[in-house]
Amino acid sequence: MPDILSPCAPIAAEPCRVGALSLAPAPLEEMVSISSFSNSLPALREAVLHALGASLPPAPGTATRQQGLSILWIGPNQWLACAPQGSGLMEKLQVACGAHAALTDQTDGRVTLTLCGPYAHAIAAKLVPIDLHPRCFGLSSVALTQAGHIPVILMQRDRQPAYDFIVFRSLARSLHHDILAAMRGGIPESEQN
Amino acid sequence: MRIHCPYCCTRGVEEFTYRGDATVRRPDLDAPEAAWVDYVYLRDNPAGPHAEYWYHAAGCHSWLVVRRDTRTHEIFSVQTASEVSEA
Amino acid sequence: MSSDRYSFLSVLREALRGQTGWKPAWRKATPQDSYDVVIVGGGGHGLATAYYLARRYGIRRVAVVEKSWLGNGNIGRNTTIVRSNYLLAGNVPFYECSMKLWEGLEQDINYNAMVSQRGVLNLFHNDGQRNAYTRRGNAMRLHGVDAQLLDASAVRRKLPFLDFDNARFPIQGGLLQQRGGTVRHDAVAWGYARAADRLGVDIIENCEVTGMRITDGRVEGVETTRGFIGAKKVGLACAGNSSRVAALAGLRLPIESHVLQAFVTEGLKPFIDCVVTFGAGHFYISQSDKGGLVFGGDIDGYNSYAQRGNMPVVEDVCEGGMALMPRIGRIRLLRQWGGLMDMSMDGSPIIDRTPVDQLYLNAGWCYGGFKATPASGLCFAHLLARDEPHPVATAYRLDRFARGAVIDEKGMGAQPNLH
Amino acid sequence: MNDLSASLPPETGRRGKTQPMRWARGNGIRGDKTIRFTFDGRVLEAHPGDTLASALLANGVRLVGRSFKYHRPRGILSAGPEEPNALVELREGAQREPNSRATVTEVFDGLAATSQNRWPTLKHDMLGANSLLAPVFSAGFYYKTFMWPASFWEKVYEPIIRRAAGLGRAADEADPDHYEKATAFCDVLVVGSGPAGLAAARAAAGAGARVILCEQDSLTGGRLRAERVMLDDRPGWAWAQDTEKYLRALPEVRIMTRTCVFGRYDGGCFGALERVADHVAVPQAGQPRQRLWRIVAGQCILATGGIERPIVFPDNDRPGIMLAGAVRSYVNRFGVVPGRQAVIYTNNDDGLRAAADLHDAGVRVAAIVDSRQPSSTAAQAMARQVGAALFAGGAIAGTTGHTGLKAVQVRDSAGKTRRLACDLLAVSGGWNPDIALATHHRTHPVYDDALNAFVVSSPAPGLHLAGFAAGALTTDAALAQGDALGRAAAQGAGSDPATGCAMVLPRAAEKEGYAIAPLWHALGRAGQAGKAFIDFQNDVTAKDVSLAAREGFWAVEHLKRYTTLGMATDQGKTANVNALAMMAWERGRSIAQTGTTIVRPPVQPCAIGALAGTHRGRHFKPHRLPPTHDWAVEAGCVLTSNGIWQRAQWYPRPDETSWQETVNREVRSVRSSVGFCDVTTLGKIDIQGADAATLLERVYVNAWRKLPVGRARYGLMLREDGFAFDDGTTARLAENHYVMTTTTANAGAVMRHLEFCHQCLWPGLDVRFISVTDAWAQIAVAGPRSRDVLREIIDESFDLSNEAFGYMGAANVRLRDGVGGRLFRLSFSGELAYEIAVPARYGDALARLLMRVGAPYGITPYGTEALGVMRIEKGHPAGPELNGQTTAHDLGMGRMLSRKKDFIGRAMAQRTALCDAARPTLIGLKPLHASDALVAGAHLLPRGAPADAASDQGWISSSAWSPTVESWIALGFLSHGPQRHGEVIAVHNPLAGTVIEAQVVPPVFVDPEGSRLHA
Repeated sequence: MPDILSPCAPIAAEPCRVGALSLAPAPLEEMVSISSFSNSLPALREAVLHALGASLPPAPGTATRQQGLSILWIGPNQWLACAPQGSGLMEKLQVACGAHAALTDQTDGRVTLTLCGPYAHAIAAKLVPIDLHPRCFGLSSVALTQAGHIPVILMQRDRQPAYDFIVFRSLARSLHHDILAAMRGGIPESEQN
Repeated sequence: MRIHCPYCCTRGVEEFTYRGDATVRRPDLDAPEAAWVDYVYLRDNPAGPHAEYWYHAAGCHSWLVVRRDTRTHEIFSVQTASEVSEA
Repeated sequence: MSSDRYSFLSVLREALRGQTGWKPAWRKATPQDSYDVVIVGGGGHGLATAYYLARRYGIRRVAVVEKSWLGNGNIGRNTTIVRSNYLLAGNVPFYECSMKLWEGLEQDINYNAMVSQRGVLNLFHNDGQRNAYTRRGNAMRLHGVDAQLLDASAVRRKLPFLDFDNARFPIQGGLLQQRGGTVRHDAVAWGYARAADRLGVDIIENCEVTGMRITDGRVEGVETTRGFIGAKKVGLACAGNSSRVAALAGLRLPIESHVLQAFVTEGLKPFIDCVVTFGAGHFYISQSDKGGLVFGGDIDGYNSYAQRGNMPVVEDVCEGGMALMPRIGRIRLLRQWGGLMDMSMDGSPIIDRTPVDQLYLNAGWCYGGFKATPASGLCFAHLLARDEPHPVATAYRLDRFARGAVIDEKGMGAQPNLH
Repeated sequence: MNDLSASLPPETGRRGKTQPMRWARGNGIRGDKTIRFTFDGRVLEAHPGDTLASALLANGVRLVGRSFKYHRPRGILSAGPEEPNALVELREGAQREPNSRATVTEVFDGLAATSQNRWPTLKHDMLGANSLLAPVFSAGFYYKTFMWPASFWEKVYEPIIRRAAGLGRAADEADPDHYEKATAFCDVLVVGSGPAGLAAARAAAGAGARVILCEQDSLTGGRLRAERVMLDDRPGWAWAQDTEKYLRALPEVRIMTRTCVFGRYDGGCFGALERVADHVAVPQAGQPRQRLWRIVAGQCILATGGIERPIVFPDNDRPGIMLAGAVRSYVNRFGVVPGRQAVIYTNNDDGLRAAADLHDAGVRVAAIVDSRQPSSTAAQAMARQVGAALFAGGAIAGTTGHTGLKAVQVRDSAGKTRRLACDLLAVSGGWNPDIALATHHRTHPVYDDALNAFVVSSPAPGLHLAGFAAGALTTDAALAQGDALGRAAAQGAGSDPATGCAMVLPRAAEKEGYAIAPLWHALGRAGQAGKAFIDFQNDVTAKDVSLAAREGFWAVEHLKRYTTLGMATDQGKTANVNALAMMAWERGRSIAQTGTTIVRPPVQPCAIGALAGTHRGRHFKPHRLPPTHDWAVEAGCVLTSNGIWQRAQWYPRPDETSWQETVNREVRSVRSSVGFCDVTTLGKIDIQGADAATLLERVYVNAWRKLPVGRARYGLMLREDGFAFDDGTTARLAENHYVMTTTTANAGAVMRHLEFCHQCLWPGLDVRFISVTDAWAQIAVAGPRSRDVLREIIDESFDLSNEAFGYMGAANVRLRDGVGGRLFRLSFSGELAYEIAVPARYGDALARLLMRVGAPYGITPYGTEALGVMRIEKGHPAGPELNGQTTAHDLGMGRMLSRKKDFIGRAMAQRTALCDAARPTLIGLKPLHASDALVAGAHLLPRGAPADAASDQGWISSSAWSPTVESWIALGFLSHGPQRHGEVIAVHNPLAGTVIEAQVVPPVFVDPEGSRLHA
């Protein structure tokens, strides 16, 4: 009987709450980075659409999201596809677009921490130095930036602002600490006019 | 200082890493040693407009060529480095 | 009778008559037609060069031309630290020469620049850093320079208020150079200016060099905003503006100009008695005789002639400060400023001839020019007078980059912003 | 919170015994509530809304501090952040806050304030005797003396000077409070909430802009609260309150009170400090004391108002001498009268208004000394209105009262002097626009002769000045200018000009005249008699400026540096213009010709803790945790930081008494059986693309094209200057797919380098990189039994035999339970060894599994220390050798440099000095006596050579006790090293005072033939 390796998450699954704000790791998703080879972009777009039924987001700083699948822009000609566990994301992509793009499994490389609750944007503004005003950063917007000292991919998950902080696995605990500290610091008075 | 990344929009300078003069061109292997010394060591270092490499380290990992006034820190233009080297 | 020699007695005498007998610290000279040597740059290095030319080499037909007010460059905007705790053989004798000149400076120039040898302590936080400091300390000792390696408990006895118990990167010890310390920076400029002036050197302020007159590859003088000034030899000591001035002679240098910020707090009753550098972040600090904490960190890291920096570095430096000494949290930063650093490609300076005959270069001091001021002046004067490098500055040649004989203390390579 | 007086009862405030100088309710005071605070231990009462200064004045306290040099008794000069005199220590213990300005400190119940820079008490300060030495203590006297004998400076003079240095005392303990940072964005930032600022914010918001309005004060309104301006028949402050309320209701307006915009940086960045909890006794749990804001603004309107100038005359520093505008602020906003009998000294009409305010507050105004000759009609009218004597063309020639003003000497226009008893002298030398933020980009201000002040004539793009900051002299003008600039700024930031709806501006009832006639040196030389202070805190007097002029310190920067003018905590806000006017007069030049210094950030002093923010103590830098972290901690490891990674350093057992014993055991276990170590921290970069091999060829010195799939190779990278940069192994997983490893320290730098090579040098190459460092838990399993252990883990279909999977093999594998992973046959220890990589989530379980299945073999987890010992034993260079100063030749890898291709660093590596055979080159060292410790950092000298630099031939880079060799061993660099194997040299460690002898050996101590590796 072989030994069974049981997976281990870097952050406990229970959400942390401060007032009405909550911070919790998102369930583990399959993640694959897709990086288009030279002159392969049109073919890649088509192949991804065909394989996943979703298109690569058309512009930088955005994500396509549908039915549990999301594809985030993470750099020029580079995307991060995320799907629930058991979707066979890598296999599907390999078959459809292995020739058009470098595909790299990032399932274990990244952890998603979700911050939600009233004034989540005011808490996020303590962490990331980007403009979160709906005019600049709305539903499914994506930004690669840094939360304090920690590089993150930030995505707005809900219209009532909720944010996914996608972080390198090894830094998840430090980021969790920092977000929690920001939550405990309270909502700035000037946000609550 | 804020730099307009062509992909990520305008971001604070703390997201970027600097690497000097972007007008220097890597010589061919058989170029005379003087050309290599020039490339690796000598700089115009102008007081005024300066084309320089910046890397969006905390963002999209693009190398950029930023034209900036070294006296005022005013930024005139930003292009991706690959765009510039391919031009 | 006027008081020209400074002494306790002259101060007392002047106190009795309302301080009315003092003469100007230096004459406001107007340019003559020509000089034996024209030094471009009225900062610490230029003024020291003029002083040693006159004093040690007997060359007194010397002018120092300064584009704005005397001491407006880095001599007037540094963090006042002096030390000779270098690693590499090309550097140690030079900086030790400088340290010895500091030790006798005040009697030499009759000006109290408040040379305070209160010690410079470089902290280390891991084995790798300890080993590197051991190597450096031993190099210093082999060169006859004082150095001590302190363990964590010795550091704690000396500076009990550092963060020893709650630190991200605990302090393991430090390399102490007790003879290092601080010097009142402006006084160095004024003292050298006054001493050089008394030896006949013309100090010409508000006189910007706008061109070089070069005939057949030989420099004949400088064009300035106050007219042409002829010179048998021209020496450039322009720090952050070196590339600009060298360009007037058609030269490109292995130098980038960068901004380095420095900071001072409100005055406090003294509690930091030495210079401390943090090994796990960008932060160093000392406390001035007025009580202000004087501190700094890394350069901003991009080419700049703006003499001012940006906020990320302020935050980074203060973060380092809090990590090292968390009791300074409620102490207030009073002023920040920026200087132009002539960052060379290997982090070490250049004192050498240039391809233009009779044109000499003193540049590439990075952020360490202040401590070098006396030796830089002496060695540059030696080079100008004798046309050969001073024995302690033989490594500072311009052709070392082509030869590969770089003097790279930090091992960062040809990336000035990383030195 | 911001509507304080609305809740006030209509009757005038109490005038009880405890606050004898409180005359009425002020527009910013909640008189219905009383709070208590202490000053130098004395319990006093105040009201919410008070500053410490107003509360002290309300209680009749005039003596508040001592000056820096002469320890002169000082009171309260101003009512704002420009205060030079009234500095105190706030709170106690770890929260002690020195040099705090009483004028901007909000009083809260329980506040403890203490005077500073005095001994033993504020009233009787021994160092007050310094005043007697003033003739000696002239500007810069210390440059001229204390030089003899040379050794006395540090030992005698400096300690004395340092004892007198500084003002307040820093806290003795770590700051216990929190700080945090946040970023905010807006189209238009308005700094200051006086009439101009409020009008600007309203107009900009009305035009559709996102607006941030910052006010350093706790209340909006600016001078509208200090003065009694009526706007459309209502008090100005009430209009401010209404406007604030209106603005707060707008969704795109953010109003930040208690927030000082302290600096303007490049690209529309501003630094602002919010005092979140300084006005309460204790912050709420988790709440920061202060919050640093980085504000990014498209446009900025500076409506920062002005700062009043004192007048320079003998003994102008006594407690009770105040700026006229400050007096008005105390009377109107705080309901406090700073004296019972006042004299006004002014050179302008604005200063006169203090007379009316005082008069209406019941203070007797004895005289108005108006330096103008003739005085204005306004002055005449005011004198009549308040019943004061008017001295047109008069001057104040001196004052009396040691710890508080008792009388002034008034000299009339005929030169006759008389004594006037008074306890309050309100002075106005005119106003300086507060343009500090406009000059942070080194914009030089210009002198405006009409205004008699420095202004900014051409502000930077996107920067506007409004109100008095721009020289607008009346409330109406300030409102109109703010309104117009608010709209203009909104448009400048991209708002549609059509959206701006016109708003009606209120009108001021009063015609506010200014009519200033400059007064810099009223008494000429006579005015310099005694001590006529210019910089109050640093005790710079008119005489000091004269001395600076005499000694040639004419340039304003020289003046400042020589006299210390403007270098105190107030940065000369009230002093600078008076000083350079004095210098101009001394030299017979105009103020414009004399010029001014530029102001540097911060506008107001900022706590270092706030600038540092949340990342403190153990959270100074993030912790990167490898996937086996929790297991390793559970296993009792000692952690160490490797950069920001936390790694297991060793795993002590209870019976072990020293770390050395532990490490020895770990090494022996690996060498004799098997051990494992988490090596996830090494950088791992996934490289794919048709040109992947080409790129590797160009970044590594050695050849890559022919590396077969399923194999790994060691590679060395140089920098372009020819020195070694990084090393590691790269494995070919498929035709166009590689995984590169880098050192832990350089992972980020290598990624940046690869991207540079690709994007800047060879953008045509079809290759893609992404970091997979975190995706894989990579564990080294090393030792002669490592294959046996892996056989228990790896699916049995995979052939682990040496023949099938030899040294430098690389393969995708499945573990027995189906988890997919990668297996590399790499060895850092020199033993038969593997690195097994599994998806990071299984790293923890893999460690536990290895412990279980390896138990029969005595498997031992080992940490970075044993790893280091074994790599030294095997002679692998690491960080201490790859220190950026060494070449491939130095590292003994010269032969790796390919001659068949271009690669980064090839050309420069051929320079003469880099090929010099005398360069120190990698060697091994063994002491003649095995127990003689070789210390990294020791230097290598020929045996018998003098211990000096001339004999120095190298150094030790890494050393360890080798339990395998049972001796100390070391790696080092030695001149002509490889030719000197066998030579005995002296290892000098002067820092420790030791010299030992060691033999130079090849840098491999264990298994030089590599038979274990290939087993």
